Amino acid sequence: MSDAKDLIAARVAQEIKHGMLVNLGIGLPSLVAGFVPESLGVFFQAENGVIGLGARPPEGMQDRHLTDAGGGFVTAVPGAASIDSAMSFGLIRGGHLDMTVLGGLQVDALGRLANWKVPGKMVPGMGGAMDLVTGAARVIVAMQHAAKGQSKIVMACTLPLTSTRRVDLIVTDLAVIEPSDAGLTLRERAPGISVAEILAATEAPLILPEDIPEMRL
Amino acid sequence: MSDAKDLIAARVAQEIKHGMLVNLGIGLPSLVAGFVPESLGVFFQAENGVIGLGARPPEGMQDRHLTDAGGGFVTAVPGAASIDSAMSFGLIRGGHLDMTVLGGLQVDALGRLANWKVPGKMVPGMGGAMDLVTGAARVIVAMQHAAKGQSKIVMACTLPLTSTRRVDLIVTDLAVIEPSDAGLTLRERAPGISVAEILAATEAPLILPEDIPEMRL
Amino acid sequence: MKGALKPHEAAALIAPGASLMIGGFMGVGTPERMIDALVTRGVGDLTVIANDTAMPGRGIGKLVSAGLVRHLIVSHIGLNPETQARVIAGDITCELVPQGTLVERIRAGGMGLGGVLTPTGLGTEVQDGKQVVTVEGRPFLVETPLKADFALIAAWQADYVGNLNYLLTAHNFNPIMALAGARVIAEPDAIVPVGMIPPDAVKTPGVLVDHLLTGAFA
Amino acid sequence: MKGALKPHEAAALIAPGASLMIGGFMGVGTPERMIDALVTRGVGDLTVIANDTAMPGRGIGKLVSAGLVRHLIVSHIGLNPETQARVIAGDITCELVPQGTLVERIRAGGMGLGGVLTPTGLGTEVQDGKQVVTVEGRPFLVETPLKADFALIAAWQADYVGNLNYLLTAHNFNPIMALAGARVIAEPDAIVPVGMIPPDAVKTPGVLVDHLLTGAFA
Repeated sequence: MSDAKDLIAARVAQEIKHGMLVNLGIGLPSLVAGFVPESLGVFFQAENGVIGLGARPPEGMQDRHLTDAGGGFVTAVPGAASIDSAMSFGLIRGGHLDMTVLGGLQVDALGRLANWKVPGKMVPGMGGAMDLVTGAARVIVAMQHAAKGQSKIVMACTLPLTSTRRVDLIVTDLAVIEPSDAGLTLRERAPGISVAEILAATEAPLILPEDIPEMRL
Repeated sequence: MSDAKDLIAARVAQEIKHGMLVNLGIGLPSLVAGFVPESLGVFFQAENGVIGLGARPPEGMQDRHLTDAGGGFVTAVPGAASIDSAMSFGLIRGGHLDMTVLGGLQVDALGRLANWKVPGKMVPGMGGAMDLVTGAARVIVAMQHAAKGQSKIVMACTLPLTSTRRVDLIVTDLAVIEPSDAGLTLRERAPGISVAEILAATEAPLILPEDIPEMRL
Repeated sequence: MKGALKPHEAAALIAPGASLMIGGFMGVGTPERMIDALVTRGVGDLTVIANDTAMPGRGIGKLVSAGLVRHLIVSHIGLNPETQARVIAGDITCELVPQGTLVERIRAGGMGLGGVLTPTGLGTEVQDGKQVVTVEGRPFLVETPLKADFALIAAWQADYVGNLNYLLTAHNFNPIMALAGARVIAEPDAIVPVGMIPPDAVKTPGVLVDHLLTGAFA
Repeated sequence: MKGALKPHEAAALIAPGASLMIGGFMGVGTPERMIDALVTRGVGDLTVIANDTAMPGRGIGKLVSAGLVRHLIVSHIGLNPETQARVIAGDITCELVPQGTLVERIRAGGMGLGGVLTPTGLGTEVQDGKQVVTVEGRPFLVETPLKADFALIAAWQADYVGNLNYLLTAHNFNPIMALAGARVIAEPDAIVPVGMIPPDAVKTPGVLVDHLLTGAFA
């Protein structure tokens, strides 16, 4: 893996199964698509209105009517469908979206995500994040384990929650962590990273099973 | 006028203005379309899913995918649009429908319509009637003044209400009656019918203005 | 999308007692081959959610005539005297729902909403037993969401990934019900290769469709 | 439908202080000629209901930069630093609404529903001050309907009676907002004769549209 972001994206990609409908957030999560083999028959949804998001278009072939949720030019795959915003969020809220992958600012010991606001500093708005976290069948947070030396996996979110729904998996540059009723369980280590290093970088308590293998990438 | 139904339909047609979107109920109300000049640019909606309902198709040219709300074959006019049931009733409930014309079993002294159920005898269901009466900008009841010698314009409906919304106009084979806060006002007489005949045929009290002209047909 | 099935194979997926949403308006836009297969197999004790029961010999009317329906959630049964007779006799229980409320309840079920806030039915029999909520000073009925074990959809074209489109008044409840069935079985007139239905012509994205019936001429 | 207007004629219909729904997602599917005309005319003190404010120099971003916006109801302003700065400075008041809630509130306003019952936002800041209703044992936020004095819609084609269709991701909020404006002004790329948009390709029926802007090349 060339860098931490690619590592995270490649590991998240392993969660995607045949025929799923998947929404990838802007930024780091959008890298996941590059690690999903075409043979899986996965459809990517962009919440601005397309099912079957494709790669970037060739230079000179951009269509101003076909962009992703970040406003960047994209293509669509054969079998794609255009949808309006009501249908787009109906699919999301109604549980028809099999998986969403979002970035995070914090995840707490209960597995709850905060990713839309830093009071007094940054008010970007929640966009589609609250509906995605509330409605998607499976929610995966893809983020750096720490920012500016601070753990992003915290006892209790100090930032406003995106949803009270517990996310299903957290994938960072150090670890794969699975929230459940029991708490946060450390499932996998990044290559070359020890359990002790992960514990040292994590504010929230982690449950440690007997076997905590390295990610297989 | 050849008969009472045509008379009612012709009088109702006079209420339709240029460019309106109009829904006509099954039966008597559907006759109204025949009295609306094409030059008015009116669009008729059938709640099963078309805006721009046209005449019956020529023999042999029926399309099983194009019917009215009674299930009969129809055509569509140039500029027609297909809509699903959610859009159809969104237009109705949202006040985008300028006028609905429905049949009635009873209208009471408050101008409230009953037209969907005769308990113990007939349970056809309300279909779209409750949404139409609740949502249309203007509601016109087109019906015979009496049935089996009984006035259908009653003090209080003995049949279940379709809506508590006061209808805007009642057109019968005897009279045009306008409900308001003050009560039911007799606005017009059918050709050759006297005020006394109308009063005798009407259970609910009628307000009588000084001038009660004959319908101009 | 899990492949194209013959009608009898699709009918075999449906157990007696299942709840079915069935598209159509007086039989227009109703999956007739699917219904015929249910009648042949005799899948009974069904709850049917639909606009109406068409008429005897047509669409949902065939399920009624075959005695396969236990409960109806519909807006209108007035044009099927057999349904009326069975409801009056108590052989079928029937919840009558205003048509605009019915389609929104299905949409709410399919789109993860908690229900519908509608003025339709306020102050009528339809209000009986229901919660009323006041929003910005106006009262609204709270109508609950509807879902079903299966949605049986009629379409014009399907492509190989299950994208659907519809013709004229054969849309009606079909695109909405496609959202609200735990499993969605679509009966298209024809199945076309991927790319034949352009993205802007897709009315139901294939991701909602679990099974297609083989085309009418397959 | 009341005829085709030049952008400056359409802008003259809109008084300062008006509430506007404006279609588009990061400027894609936004009526740019209409916005340019509002900027030229300097129609200010506006309430804008939209998904986002695009970026400076594009779509709604131009209204923000020109200082014409007083209040925003949007889901996202993160990609327009100028909007962020004006909101933080208090020059613009801003209600942030989850995107799926925003589109349903507009739909509810346009379709005569009393609001939206959604699980989105429960237990978060978005819940503050809002009614919670329990339906079948589950809690839902009551989100109020939205309407506006004008809906400004971008479309691909319009025909002479105002029927509209849209391309790819330029649909977004446009077909929904077309339901919820007291007056609806559509800006198509092209205006085509009646019959060029077949009934099944119409996404917004012309009965909803009050005015068309002249085509982009008229």
